Amino acid sequence: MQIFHRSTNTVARASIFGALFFVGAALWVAAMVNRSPYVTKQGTVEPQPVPFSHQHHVSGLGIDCRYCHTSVETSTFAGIPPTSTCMNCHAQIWTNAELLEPVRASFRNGTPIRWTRVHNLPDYVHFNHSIHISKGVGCSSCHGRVDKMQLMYQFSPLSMEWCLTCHRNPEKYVRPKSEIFNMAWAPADQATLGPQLVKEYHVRSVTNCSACHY
Amino acid sequence: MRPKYPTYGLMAEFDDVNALVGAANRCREEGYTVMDAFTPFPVEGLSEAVGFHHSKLPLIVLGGGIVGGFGGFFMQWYANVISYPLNIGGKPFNSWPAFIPITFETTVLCASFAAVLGMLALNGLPMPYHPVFHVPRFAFASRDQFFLLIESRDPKFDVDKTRDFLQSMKPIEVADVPW
Amino acid sequence: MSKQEHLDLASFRARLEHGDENRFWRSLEELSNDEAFDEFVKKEFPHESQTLGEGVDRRDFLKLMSASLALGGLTACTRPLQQILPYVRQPEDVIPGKPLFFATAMSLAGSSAGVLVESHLNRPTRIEGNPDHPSSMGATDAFMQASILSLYDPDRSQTVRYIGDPATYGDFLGALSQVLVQLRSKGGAGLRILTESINSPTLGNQFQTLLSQYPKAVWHQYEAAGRENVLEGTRLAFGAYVNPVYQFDKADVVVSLDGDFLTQGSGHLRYARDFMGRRKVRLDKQEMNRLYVVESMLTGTGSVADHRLPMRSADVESFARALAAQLGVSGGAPPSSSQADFVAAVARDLQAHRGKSIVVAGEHQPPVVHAIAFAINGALGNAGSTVYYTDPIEESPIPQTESMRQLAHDMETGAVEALIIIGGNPVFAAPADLNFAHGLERVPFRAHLSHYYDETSALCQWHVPRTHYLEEWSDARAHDGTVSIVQPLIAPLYGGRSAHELLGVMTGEANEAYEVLRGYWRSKLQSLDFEKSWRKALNDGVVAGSTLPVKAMAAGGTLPPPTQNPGGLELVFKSDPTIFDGRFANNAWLEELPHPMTKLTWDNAALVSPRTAAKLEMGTENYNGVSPLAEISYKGRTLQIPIWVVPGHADDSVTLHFGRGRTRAGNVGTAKGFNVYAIRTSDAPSLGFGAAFGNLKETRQLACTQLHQSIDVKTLRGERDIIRVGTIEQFRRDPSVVPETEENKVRSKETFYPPFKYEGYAWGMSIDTNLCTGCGGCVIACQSENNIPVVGKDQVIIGRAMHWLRIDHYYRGRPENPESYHIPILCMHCENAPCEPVCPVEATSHSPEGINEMTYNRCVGTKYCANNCPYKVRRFNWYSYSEYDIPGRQAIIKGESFKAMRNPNVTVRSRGVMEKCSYCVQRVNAARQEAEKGDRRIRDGEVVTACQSACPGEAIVFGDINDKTSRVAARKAQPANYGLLTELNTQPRTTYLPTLKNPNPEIKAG
Amino acid sequence: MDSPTPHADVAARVPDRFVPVPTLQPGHSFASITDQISSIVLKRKTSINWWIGLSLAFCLVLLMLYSISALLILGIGIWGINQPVAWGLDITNFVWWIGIGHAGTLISAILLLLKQKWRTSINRFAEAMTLFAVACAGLFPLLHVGRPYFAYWLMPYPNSMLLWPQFRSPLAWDVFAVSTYATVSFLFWFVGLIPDLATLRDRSRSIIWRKVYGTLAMGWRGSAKHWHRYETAYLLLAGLATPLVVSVHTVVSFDFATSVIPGWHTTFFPPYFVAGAIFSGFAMVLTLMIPVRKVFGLQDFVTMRHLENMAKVLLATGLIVAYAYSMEVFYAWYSTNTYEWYMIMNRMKGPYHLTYVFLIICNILTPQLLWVKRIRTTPIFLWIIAIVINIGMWLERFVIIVTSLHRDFLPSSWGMYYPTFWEWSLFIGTLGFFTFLLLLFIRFLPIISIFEMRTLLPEAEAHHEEAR
Repeated sequence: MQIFHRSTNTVARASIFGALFFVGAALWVAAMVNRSPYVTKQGTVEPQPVPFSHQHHVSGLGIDCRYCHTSVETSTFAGIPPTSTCMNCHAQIWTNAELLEPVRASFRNGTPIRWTRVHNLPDYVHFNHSIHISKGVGCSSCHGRVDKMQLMYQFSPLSMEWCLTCHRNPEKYVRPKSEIFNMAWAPADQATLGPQLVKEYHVRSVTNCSACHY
Repeated sequence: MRPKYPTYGLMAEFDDVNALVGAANRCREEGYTVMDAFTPFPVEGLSEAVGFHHSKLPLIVLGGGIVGGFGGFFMQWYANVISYPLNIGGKPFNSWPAFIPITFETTVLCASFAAVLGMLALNGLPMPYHPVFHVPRFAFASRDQFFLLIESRDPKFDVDKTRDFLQSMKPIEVADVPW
Repeated sequence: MSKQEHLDLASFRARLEHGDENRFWRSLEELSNDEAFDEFVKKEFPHESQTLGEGVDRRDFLKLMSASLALGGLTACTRPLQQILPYVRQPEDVIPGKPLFFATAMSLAGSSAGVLVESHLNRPTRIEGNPDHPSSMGATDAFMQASILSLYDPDRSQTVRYIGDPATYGDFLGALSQVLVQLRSKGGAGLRILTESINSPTLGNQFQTLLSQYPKAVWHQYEAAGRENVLEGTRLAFGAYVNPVYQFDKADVVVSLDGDFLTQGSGHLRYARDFMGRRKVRLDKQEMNRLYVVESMLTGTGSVADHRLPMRSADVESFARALAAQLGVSGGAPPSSSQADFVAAVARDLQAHRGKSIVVAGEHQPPVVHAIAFAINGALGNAGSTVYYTDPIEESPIPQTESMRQLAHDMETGAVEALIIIGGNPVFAAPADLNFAHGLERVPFRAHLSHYYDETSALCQWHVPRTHYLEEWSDARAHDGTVSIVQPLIAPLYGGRSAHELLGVMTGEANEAYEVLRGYWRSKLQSLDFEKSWRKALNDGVVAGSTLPVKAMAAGGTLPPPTQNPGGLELVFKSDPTIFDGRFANNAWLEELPHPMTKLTWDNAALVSPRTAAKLEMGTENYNGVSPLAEISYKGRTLQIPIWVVPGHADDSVTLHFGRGRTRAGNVGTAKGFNVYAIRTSDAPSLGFGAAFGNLKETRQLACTQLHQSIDVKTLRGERDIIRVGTIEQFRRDPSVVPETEENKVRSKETFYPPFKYEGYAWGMSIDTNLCTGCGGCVIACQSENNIPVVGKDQVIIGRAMHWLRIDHYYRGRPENPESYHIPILCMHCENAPCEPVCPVEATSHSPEGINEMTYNRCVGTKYCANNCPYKVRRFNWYSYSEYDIPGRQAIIKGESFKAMRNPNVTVRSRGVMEKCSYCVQRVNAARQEAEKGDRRIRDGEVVTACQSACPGEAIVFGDINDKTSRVAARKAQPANYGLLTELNTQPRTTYLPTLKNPNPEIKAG
Repeated sequence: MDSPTPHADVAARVPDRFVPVPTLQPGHSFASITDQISSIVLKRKTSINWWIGLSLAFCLVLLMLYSISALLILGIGIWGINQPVAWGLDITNFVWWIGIGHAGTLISAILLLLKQKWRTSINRFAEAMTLFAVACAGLFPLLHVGRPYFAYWLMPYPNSMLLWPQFRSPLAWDVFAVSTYATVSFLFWFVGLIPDLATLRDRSRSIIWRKVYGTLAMGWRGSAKHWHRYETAYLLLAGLATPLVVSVHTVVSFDFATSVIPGWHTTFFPPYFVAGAIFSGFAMVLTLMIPVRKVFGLQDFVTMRHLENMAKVLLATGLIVAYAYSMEVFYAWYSTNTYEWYMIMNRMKGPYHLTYVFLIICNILTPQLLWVKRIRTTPIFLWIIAIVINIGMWLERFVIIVTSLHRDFLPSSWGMYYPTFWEWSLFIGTLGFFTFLLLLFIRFLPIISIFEMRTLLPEAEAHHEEAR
């Protein structure tokens, strides 16, 4: 005699394909989440003690990156300006702006301003700003149009995948050293310029592990 | 679908495998084409008797094997030569001898899946509901009884004639298989 | 990792920086009490509590499981919100991300060696040798390397104490001044000061001032492992204290009388450099010096000797006298028949090299032996050529044991009213028969200035934490008298005080060490521009022209009659090769550094020859490090200590290393090993007779990193070809010394695949085992450079030591007097690395420059690579050794402060990942980046590995083997160059040069 | 293939001992076979012994879970492995379990292709055993890694690191080999089950079980066409599984054979390991089958003929293994290689020499008893010998892994390895896990393939000419 109802035939087949679909979907979602800003912290604006606007200081006042990030050309680390740098100007202007009180306070009692890290690589990744600069990698290539950022946020995913896009094909991204700090720089013809610069600057495509992990 | 006949077919029950095979053959000689037999174990030549000859399963398995084999090797070759070539112990990127074991495994895996899924698909399984289950004694088809079914779809099918014909082969009983 | 670290430390630095110096110091006192400081560091270095895969250890497992499964491949999925703290005012010289190097000097037992300290944002992380310093020549020893660990040691005393309770420095000064006032009225009678040997001119000067203020005060000095014998020897020989300086680079023949001049004592780094300079045998330099060693316990020096004669330390005197007699030195005596031939041969050899030979005696040999050595050097005309004398480098040398005896006596009789102990740990280290502790407690006012709240501090009312040498201003004389200015790399982490400050207070002069120091040198440096020469001194690490002038010494006085030698079983007391006299007992690196010969860690033992062990019925083949416990009864005292058999040790002689068995060393060193001081007496500080051994029928599990030291594991197929040795004669005949077997030649070529091409750089290393004494400096250098954790005794016992670089020690031949060889083993960076193809996740791979790179963050920990490494150089993090804290066990090096010590350019490994020597890839990368910025190639010698920089013998050379002009390429071009296990076709990048001996043809081997 | 029942005249002519014992005792009908076998699952009240066994097994499962959580929380350091012995009991157990996992598919596939009808009454059980053994085996490679939570990196999948597994590594091969083997064995086992599930569906009294078995049977109704395809598929699967069985332990042996360590680096490991696997696999089948047969009164279906045949297989593979051992020694001697020879000497005289001695006793000497027919045909003897062989095969893996590692090239890095409580507890735990699964299987699924047993009956033969 019948144990199952007619419909079960359909159900059975449906459930098989359903299961297959579900597994596939799950994997796909995992992969997507993995690359999503939620995980990479891409584009998220962290709370800062002082709402410092790169837009204002860079495009507005035309201050060069290196005025604050002094060691970017010489060191692994671009450098976060000491309070004194801020005070160079703000001793004169906006001397009693409410927003700048933390800065003045820091200067007064010598306690550093506690900024929140925006670009944060894992401890096992060793990144050197200076070498990238000297090989013709522009600031905006990784940090985006900082000059258009009201508040600083992480422009790139900073995932290994992302690093490799450039490390595998530097010619697609290098720019003349003169344009490194030019936020607005856009290649006229990267296809011809790129390979040429790669040759000129002896840019190598470094993809072995110990290039970054050691 | 609601077919033109009230029943799904007629089913005759035998208690001996030879009776069944004989019956099946006679049906075929009689000109019935759409029929099936049910046995508690595979019976040699029965499928031919009910007019079923070759299965395309072997081809499916072959296909699965080929896909698995080439897929497996391609995956390894792509990963080591194209996607991320690394100097591993001074071995060339395309160390094909080292890729053989996995290639073999993927071949077998895909072929096996093809075999099983193909078999189920061709058999239209899973199919928990089927009209033949309406027949109360059909439960013995998985124990020790042998059944011969002539479906109403058969052009030669006619409830009464067919029943008489089946009866003529002295089955234990001939049952109506309702939808 | 690096940049974050700089940032966070920037703030630390910033805290120290702001305001004038007083505020600077005050703010430090705020930091310096322990919890506060730890808290501070925790706050300030948030990311530092983040090691690789740290999320794993932190969060509970299931959460992580699900997380890591969900976020496939996302290794950094648990990044906390981090803070970033810039300077308030950035000092000009500091570039965040770039280390600075400062020159200073480390003193030990009355001598010093110059160092360069690597500083990341004013946070010292590493010690390198100072190439401009005569005692260092750029080399460092284990003690110097490990001193960085002591700097950050949270067990160091962090507060002034009065009878154990925390007090303030102010309280102490108050109490002190009261005492001083009334002592002053008595001209200082009853005031005693006990220090270690002082080699700081400024401090000496301060003492003179003090003694002038308190004429009746007495300044005692005591070093448990000092140079007293040497100095007394000079007084015996010349009637005055002088400081012998040797020039081994000029010596063709060297005779060491139970001396270990290559690995310990004043100037040993320089001596090793000079001595080994004469043993670099190359095609274009086919001669080497010759070294004779007579000694009881096998030492680093003994292991490189061309002729080594094991004999009881007590017999060395008669040997020396015999030698003297042969060389016509008065006071000689005929040799014992057994040694006659040997002595004669040695004497002839010395005669043949008059003025080009050296006879040197061991620091623990009695003065008379030193005197004989001086006399012989005089007779051979070596004085002035290979040996010269200067005024002592110690400020005021005295017979220390005698002075100690007197102090102990006066304390008992109550003649001592106030005892100020500056440094040292007399309660632990003073001769047992003086009952120092008992006497001490009868002193009304007693204060102790020391790094740790140790055995002595506990018995003093007052304890003042002392500054580490990296925290203080001072100066120090080197083995040849050269002075270095000791400058602070960091403000006192735990609010210590320097000896200068204390004396400054007592003399009522300036109490800022800085002022005192500059004051002294302003008077000394008769240069027009003091500031200029001062800055130069700070920069160079040596004070120009401070080297002591050579004194012409005529060997005067006649030698005393031979000391009667009772014979029978002797006890030899020596400082511990890894923790010295006990002062480094709490230094985990040194505790775990294997003893150069026995490879014992964390423990000491009574070292005896196989025959003696049998005689004492304590035979053992050291199987698995389980050794029988003996009870030594000696002069009415007893010591329980395990017996360890050392092939090549003299019979009827027992070597005891003192310094272990501390009761108040700290979390690391307390109750580790056995306290030999307990039976060391003032009448026989280094040699003693009349000990009785009792077998307690117990065993002790010792932690030995190399249980199989015999190379003679012969099978019917012969011996293993893992260390190659030969003689200079062989070399001259065939420069390949040990020719490759045809089989190996073929096997090492066979390959299924076409070999990989290495254009550009090809990094490689060459190790000349002929220049290695096994001292272990490279091991600690590696540990310090690469953030290698310490695992602890229990882990060493089950074979989990983490050292990336180990020094294998092998014996060959008769156990009575075997040949002894050292061979440093690190990752060979095989071009056909067996470890790489077996890794299922590409965690270990090859760089285009031939470095076998280990990618920690990709490693899942199958350990297959370790299994398949024929050299067994891979190390696995069985636990999270750097920081773990799980039920039942804790990391040895624990505490937030250590995180500030770590090399920011090397990832801290977490649980479950493999690690190994990386050829200091962080240094290679840094150099390459600098070079590419300048658009040039890396120059030879620009990349120096940590081990290479430390090695005094220059045994290790690293560089680009594609550059045919590089030093490493030159070495690999030597026919004798060989690789380990090349028959496996591993194509190692690390290769070796054989150990060569230069035997005296007159002496038949054995 | 011999006829199941000897004709009387035959019996008259030849002495009894030459009369083959039938693979199915006479006097059975389709119905009796069906009912007796399915009754184990359907009718019989769950026996108290089963409950006791299950709860004992479950205790061990708990022990296993305890050991695993300790491992994950405290770290792999709680094991005794070290440098140089970085693999110890973990991989020993892995190889042992995998080896055991070979009997099932071998019996089902190869004996099927060889048309050995006697396989029918034991294949189902052996296959189930295989599955459970592989399940246990799979645990060890997963847990022995330092960071198990990243073990999925061994799987190829597109990730944000753009990295792949390192396919040259025998461990990567293992992942594929073992997972493939597990999958195919499961498919094989399940396909074999389908008709019997249908039987259970039709026999079962309770509606729930009907639905359960019904679902699993997927509506199987024994249609002639289905049978046709079914047999094709089953045969093809057998064809695929046969090389697979051989490949799995070959790949496992590559873990060692492709390395450079003396005692591992040996070209003849693959056949040696496969033989060893079959050896241990059959031993385990006997170890389990003999009691089960007794408890459930299956002597009619699992006859002495089965036991004896398996005993013969044991004897044969045992001899192959013995040959392998001797070759190991011969190679070492003939190679004139210092390290190889020392490795052998160390096995025989070194600190672990006892394991080697017992290995020889268990795997070479003991099986020789099987030359004696009386022993071959006495279940209790057979059972004991089988157990001894199981122990022996475990020792073999221990000897290969540990004694090779603990003293290889450089004497400086020689060491010892002593397993800790945690390693033992994990091993014992998996034994419990295995038993646990097996008991569930015995209770809820037919341990003998019913439909294949039916085909053993003479009346299962269709005689077409009569029908005509």
